[in-house]
Amino acid sequence: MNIIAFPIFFPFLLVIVMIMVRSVKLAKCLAIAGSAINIIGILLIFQQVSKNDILVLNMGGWPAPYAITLVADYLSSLMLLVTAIIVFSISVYAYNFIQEDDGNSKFYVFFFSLLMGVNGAFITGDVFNLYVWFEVMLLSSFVLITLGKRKEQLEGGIKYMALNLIASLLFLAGLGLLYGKTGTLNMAHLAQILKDDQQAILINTSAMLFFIAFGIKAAVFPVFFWLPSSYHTANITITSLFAGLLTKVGVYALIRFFTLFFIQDSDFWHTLLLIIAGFTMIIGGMAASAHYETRRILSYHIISQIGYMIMGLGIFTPLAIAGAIYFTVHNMIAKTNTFLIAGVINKMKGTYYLKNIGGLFKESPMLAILFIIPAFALAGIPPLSGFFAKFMLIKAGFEDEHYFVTSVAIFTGILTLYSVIKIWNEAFLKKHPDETKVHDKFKPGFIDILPSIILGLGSIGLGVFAKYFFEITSAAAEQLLNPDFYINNILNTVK
Amino acid sequence: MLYILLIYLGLSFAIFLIPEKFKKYTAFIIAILQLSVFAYFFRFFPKISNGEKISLVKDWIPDLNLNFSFLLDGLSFLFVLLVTFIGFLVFLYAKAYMKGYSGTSRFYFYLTLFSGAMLGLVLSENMIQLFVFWELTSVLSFLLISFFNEKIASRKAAFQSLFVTGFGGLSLLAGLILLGSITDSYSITDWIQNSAIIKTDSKYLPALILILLGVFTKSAQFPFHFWLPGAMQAPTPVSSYLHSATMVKAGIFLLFRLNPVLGGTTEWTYIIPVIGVITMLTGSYLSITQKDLKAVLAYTTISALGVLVLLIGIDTKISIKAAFIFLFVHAFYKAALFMLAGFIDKKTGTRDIDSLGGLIFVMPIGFIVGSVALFSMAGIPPMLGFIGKELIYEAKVQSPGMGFLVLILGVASNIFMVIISLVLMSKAFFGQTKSNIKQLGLNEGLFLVGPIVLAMLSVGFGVFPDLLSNYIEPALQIVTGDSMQIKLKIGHGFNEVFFLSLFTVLSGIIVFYLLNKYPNLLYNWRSFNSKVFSIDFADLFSYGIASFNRFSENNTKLIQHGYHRYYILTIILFTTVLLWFQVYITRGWQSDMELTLRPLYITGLIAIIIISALYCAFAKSRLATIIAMGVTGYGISFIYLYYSAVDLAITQIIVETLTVVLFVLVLQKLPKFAILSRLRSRMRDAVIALAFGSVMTILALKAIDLEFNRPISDYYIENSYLKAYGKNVVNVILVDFRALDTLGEVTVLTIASLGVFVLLKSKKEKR
Amino acid sequence: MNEISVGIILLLGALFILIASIGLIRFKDILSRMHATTKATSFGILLLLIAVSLYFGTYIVTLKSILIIIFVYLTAPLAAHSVAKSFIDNNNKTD
Amino acid sequence: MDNYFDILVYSSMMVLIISLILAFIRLIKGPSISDRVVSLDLIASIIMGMILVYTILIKDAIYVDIVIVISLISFIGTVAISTYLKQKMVEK
Amino acid sequence: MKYLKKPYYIVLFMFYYITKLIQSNIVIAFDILTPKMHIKPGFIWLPLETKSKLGLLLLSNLISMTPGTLSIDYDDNKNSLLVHVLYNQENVINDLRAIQKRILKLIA
Amino acid sequence: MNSTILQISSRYLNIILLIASVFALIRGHNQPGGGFIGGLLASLSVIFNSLAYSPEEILKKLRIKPIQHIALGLILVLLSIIPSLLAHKPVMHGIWIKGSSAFLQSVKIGTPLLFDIGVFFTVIGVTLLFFFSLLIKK
Amino acid sequence: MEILLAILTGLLFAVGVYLILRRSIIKFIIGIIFLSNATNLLVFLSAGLVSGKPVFVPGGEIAMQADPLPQALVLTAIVIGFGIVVFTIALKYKFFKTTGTDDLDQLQQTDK
Repeated sequence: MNIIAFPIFFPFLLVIVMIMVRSVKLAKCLAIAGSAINIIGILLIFQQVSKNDILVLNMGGWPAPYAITLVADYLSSLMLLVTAIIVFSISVYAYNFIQEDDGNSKFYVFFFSLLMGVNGAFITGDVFNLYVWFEVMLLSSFVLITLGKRKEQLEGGIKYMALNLIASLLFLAGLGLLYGKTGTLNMAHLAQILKDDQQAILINTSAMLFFIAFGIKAAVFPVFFWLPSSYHTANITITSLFAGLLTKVGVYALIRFFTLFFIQDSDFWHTLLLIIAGFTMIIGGMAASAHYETRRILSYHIISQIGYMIMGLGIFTPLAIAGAIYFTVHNMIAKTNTFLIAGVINKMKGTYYLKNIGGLFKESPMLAILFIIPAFALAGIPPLSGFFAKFMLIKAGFEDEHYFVTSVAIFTGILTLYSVIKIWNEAFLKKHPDETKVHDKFKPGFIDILPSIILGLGSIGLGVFAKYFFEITSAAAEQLLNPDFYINNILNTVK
Repeated sequence: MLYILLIYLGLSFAIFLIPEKFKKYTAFIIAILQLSVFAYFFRFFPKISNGEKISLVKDWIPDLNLNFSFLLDGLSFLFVLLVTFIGFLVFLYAKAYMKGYSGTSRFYFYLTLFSGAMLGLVLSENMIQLFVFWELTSVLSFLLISFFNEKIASRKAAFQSLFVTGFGGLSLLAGLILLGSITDSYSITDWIQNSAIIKTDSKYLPALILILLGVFTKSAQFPFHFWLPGAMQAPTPVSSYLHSATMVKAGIFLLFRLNPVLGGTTEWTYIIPVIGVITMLTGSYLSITQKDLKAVLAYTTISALGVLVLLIGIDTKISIKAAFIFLFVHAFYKAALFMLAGFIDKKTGTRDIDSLGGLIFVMPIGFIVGSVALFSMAGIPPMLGFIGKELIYEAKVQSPGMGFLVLILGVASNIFMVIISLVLMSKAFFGQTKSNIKQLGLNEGLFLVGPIVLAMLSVGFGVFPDLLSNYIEPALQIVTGDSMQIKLKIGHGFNEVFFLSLFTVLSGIIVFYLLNKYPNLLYNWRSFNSKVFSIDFADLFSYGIASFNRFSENNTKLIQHGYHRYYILTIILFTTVLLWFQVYITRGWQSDMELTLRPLYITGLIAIIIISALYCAFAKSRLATIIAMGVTGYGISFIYLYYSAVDLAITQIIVETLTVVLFVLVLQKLPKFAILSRLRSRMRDAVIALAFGSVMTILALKAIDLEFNRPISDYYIENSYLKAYGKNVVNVILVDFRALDTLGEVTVLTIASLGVFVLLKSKKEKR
Repeated sequence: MNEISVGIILLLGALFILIASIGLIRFKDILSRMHATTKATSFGILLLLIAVSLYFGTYIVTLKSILIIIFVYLTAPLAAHSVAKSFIDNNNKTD
Repeated sequence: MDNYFDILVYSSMMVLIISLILAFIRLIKGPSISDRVVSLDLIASIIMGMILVYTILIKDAIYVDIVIVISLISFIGTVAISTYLKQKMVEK
Repeated sequence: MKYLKKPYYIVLFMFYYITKLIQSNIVIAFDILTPKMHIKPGFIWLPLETKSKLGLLLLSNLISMTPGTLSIDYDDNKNSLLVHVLYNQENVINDLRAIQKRILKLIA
Repeated sequence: MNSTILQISSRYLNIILLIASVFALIRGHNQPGGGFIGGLLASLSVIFNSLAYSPEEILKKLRIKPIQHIALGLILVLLSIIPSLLAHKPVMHGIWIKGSSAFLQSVKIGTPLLFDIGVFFTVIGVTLLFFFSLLIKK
Repeated sequence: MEILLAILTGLLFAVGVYLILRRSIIKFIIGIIFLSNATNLLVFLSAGLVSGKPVFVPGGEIAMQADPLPQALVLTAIVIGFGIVVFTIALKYKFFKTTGTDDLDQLQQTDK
């Protein structure tokens, strides 16, 4: 059972090691090895979960609602696995892309503490513990975003920090209010208490605080500002790490909370979620089509795609939840990949501005193929992963008769396609606008595109083996929509 | 069938593996594959003509009703033959055409994959699977159009086509899912069985419109037709394969497929023919004034597609029959013409019809083939086109409802067709040679293989139409639902249809004669057209995209304006509004707490904290602000202390002191406060702050008041000493009961400190 | 009776602190104010501590009280010194 | 008897509160930074006093520990601010 | 004898210190509470006779705690202590000298 | 600050603060205190020292550098979970040394204490790193 | 007393919000400190208040004692908040050193 603690303690060990390692080269190698081991460990967890459906560990051996409980159900372990894969790819990518002024070996301290925070957030079954992991994640990301110390990084860092700090404080406030009302912090226990209570509408205020806090983290519509103004400032390795992981943790928390215990006033919540999802999708999509800088386009994409996940949660049928999870997984992989490729492009051309780059198709057809896989996956072109996710969501939307928001989702699909094709057209197909200016030619080596290959295969695999992933996600959705299973397994009280 | 598709997939990737030596045989290999697939399917003909259906189902995601489900019936059989046979010819042609371009492997890769996708599309029984192939063809079409990627026009055209078809694809998906949600299945067989239910369902109309959007975009119907002329930027094999014979017919195929499910309703018979007619007329009318050879062909293709849509929309047996015939007619002559056009392009180096001429001497075989195809297009006997046209007229004459108007417009459109055929023929083949003729080497024969075969087919089926009718019958049965004998012959006797045909040809010739006699007429016509139809749809599209871009740019600037304070303001306002809303909802709640001021010293302390906090907010001196902040912190720590939290109070005091110390020490390096905002904005902020603060007060009161459950901390108090051997319960919670929190906290601190260290470390110095 | 005396000492201590704060208000310049705060406050704390240790009467509390007294008498002059020094250095009022 | 004692304790608490308010007034008024620093120092001492009185009020000696901590650290803040003032001058 | 002397001095010193303390507090209380201010602030340089660090510390502490004086600065070159006095009179400096003597005796 | 008086006093205050911090750490399980408070107190002693002298000097004098403190602390924290793993108990289960002698009965030693010590060192390192990073000029 | 404390909490929130809406970054940081204090107080407050009964075993009746859990939570939150605030200060310091401005409104580079 102790294996569940692995995703927390192993990165912790790596953090310590990285603090002490001075040689940059050694740190890089250790990081790759470490993240590979991380994948193995998490695969073990995943295997155990698929055998037992759910794994529970009470830290310190204290009984359930009193100890901090670590829970790995399908959703958690799936997220863990995807995270591990992404982290591995990025640690490979970082080998060449983390430069002298980006903190060198110290980079890995924050890298792995971020991993620790993300893993912890996915695996914990305790509200306050979740807060702690959020903070770990948050602070790591603060540091990572400012690592190069360039002016715009500091500026983006301040914005990022300010808005996220507010989120954390709101989270803490909501948590305090929740504890004041229910007297417990264990998620399963909370669910049990709130399930029977008639006055449960009174917890709506704390639910609201949680909602806004997670909403800020997940970058939903009226509160997403931090994302576009900061993501594009950091080193591309870091940006792609963030793109893959950070907002998704917010989405994960929303899914967890609003399926497990904030299920009382569902009419209100689901309407709110759907409204917000609609706006998030459309605004993100529109903003993405307005920009001409790769990273910004991709950043706005993140927002627009968060909308889909929220929409899945708002529709709240098993299929919709499964779709949301599917979408999250797909998005994590594809999004990271596009950012990684944007980084390679930047290294080849020295800029992210689409107007100043071109001719990449000729220069590196391999890169073109690698780009078009995640790009089309994002646009939802079959048979890549995005199609199935969108398909599930749209199907669920129509079946549950949410025509409006579903139409918005479809329309956003076109916007996504538009902006993706824009990048493709401008960066790959177009001739280089300024042929005379000879940039010191950087040819992406194998190690630079290896991560993209891994993730691209992931995107394809999610599409080709959609059956298995669908089974996993629908099992996860099943578990989420039957909180009793979760509650009983943790509290060991079978009523 | 699945294996065949896999073969396509495998082969397309294998193209990259073919060694350099054998690269030049790539096209042959694929052509042979196409031919053998054609032969493979052809074997099924006896079964198909018996009305049998061959199907194959492989599980994919059964829970989502998604399966790999293939169906070979009359309809798909027909299309399979078309796809593979023309594919065969096109690859042969491409072998000749693509010589000398770089990236041929890529080209063949796309094209092979496309054939596979197209086959998959027509063989699909599951509609979502069909959609998958549908999107694949769109994507491949995009890639093929943008094959000459360094030309801006081809990039633009590719983008246009992908955007339009992508848009259509998504709405198609939506429509299919809507339909699927009625029957809870995506199998066309199930749909046909439940068609009565579907037609009466309230989701029928939206689903129909969405699906038609998909069909119309794919098949280049008005007003989405503009992408097709643009797509002529693709290499010519692509034009002749995708954009005349197969891909654009995917929409037609889908209409055939769905006819039994959705057809026959008023909506169906009104929407589709109207669009079809408009498209037909627009296409043929605009084709006359084009200069580019391929553009002319593209517009006639649009017109032909319009005809097909119109015929399916009329939805009578005869019209469906006509549609099938015309499908073949068009495929044969148009593919041939495109190939020829490519050949001419290669030969002369231009596609401008005004600068062509006298090609009859250069390529006599080409002339023969070309005139056969053009006659077929014009509907002159004994070509297959004639039979097609006859049938179309017949269908139109018999069409219910608005038959008369349709007929007139149809005739007009056909007159244009005749004219354009004659124009093309005269301009290209007769007159004087105006351009340099290039010698293309030994492969010239290869260019003509395809056109020759197709032209022969046009003639052959024209003379012996019964050969064709055998193949059409099963398909017709699938679409219309009952079997019927098709009798095709050249002459129908002297009925109204014949006179119509005669009239069409004659008036076409007359107009052509006039045009020839007064060359100015054509130019005037052109300028007239360019004035009247100055709104080019492609430009309109670009304009639309641009203005949308501008709109979203402005919008983005409005939202992501860069004023950090307003971001925070938005968040706070959002939070406040939602929280007040919740408070309003639960306004029935009442507190039984009383306002007491006892003990007085705490009240006094609170007063001081409040004053110092307020002072902090408005003070002008930085240090004073920080000192006041320290006072607030000390005050709060006393409150903690008063309410029994000893460790907490100590920590608060130390942390407060440390914060003050660090703050003050850094302060010397920071600037002075400046009052930067105006009074009004400060007032606004104060109001917002108060709104937020007050709602938090209410929440706090509510939280104190409500208690659903006895806190879990009793357990901690009970067991702290017994099991964890510590008397200080808070500390025991920190290091034992909830040690993981502390672990996280320590990590946070570590990161923060290392972060500060990395942030402030100067670059050279290394510690 | 013992309790009453404890109370009186307590009050006395509090009063000394009050005196210090009155002095803080009344004196005209910073250095004079500092005279008031360092001496009277420390003395007030001293009295309060005596009261506390008398009240509880256990060794531990008495020991702690003595410790605090030493701390206060060690640190209060230091604090005053540093403030005064910075003030003097800032304003060059030495002569 | 007990009553008198309580009155004494409460009144000393009130006296402390009053002095807290007075010190606070100086903190807000304080023309120079040094005044504020001095008053912060005083406030820390007053808080110490309040804790001591409170210890007697609830008859629990555990709070004496906090007084130790405050006595140890409060002056560090004062010293730090003085250092700041000094350095500011040096930079000028 | 020497070892006995020291505790004796310490005790003596303590007493002295405490008396000074009480005295100073009463003085300052009186001064604060009476409406009229008697103060006449000023500065004095007190030359030191020892270089012992402990001695310096004790001295400055004590000066701060005795009535009307507050040690401000120590000058290394002059080896003297800057003292702020509330009542600028002649005998102040003599008082301070006396205190210094006692401390010297203590740490010697 | 560069004041002789402060410098002299810092020597004595240092010792007092350090002793207090160790006390706070050890008693933490039973009385107010613990790793955090102890660590903060200990680091305050160094901070006071560097206010009296100068941060650069003190950093040079420190035998264990702040980052090493952090590493040490974190390693101790990590070590504290190993006994529970060896004993096949859930992670972070407190393992106590149970002795029969009166001393061991009164002073309980176990992994939570080790954990607390780890926290103590980490907090020292963290606070000092904050302080020195912010104050030391190039 | 709870009502007063709730008002105090609300007021601290208000002050914090007001301060983070200022243009000066220093004020912003102070605002964050206030908000974090307010939040801590809120957590502490909403768990219920028991005066003068610190939780040390052996204590009196459990029902009479203060709730130790929120104390532990707030303690954790305080320390985390401390770390964050110091990092913010450092960030601000570095930002000022690089750009020489304290005005939040001049932070528009990254949104263009």
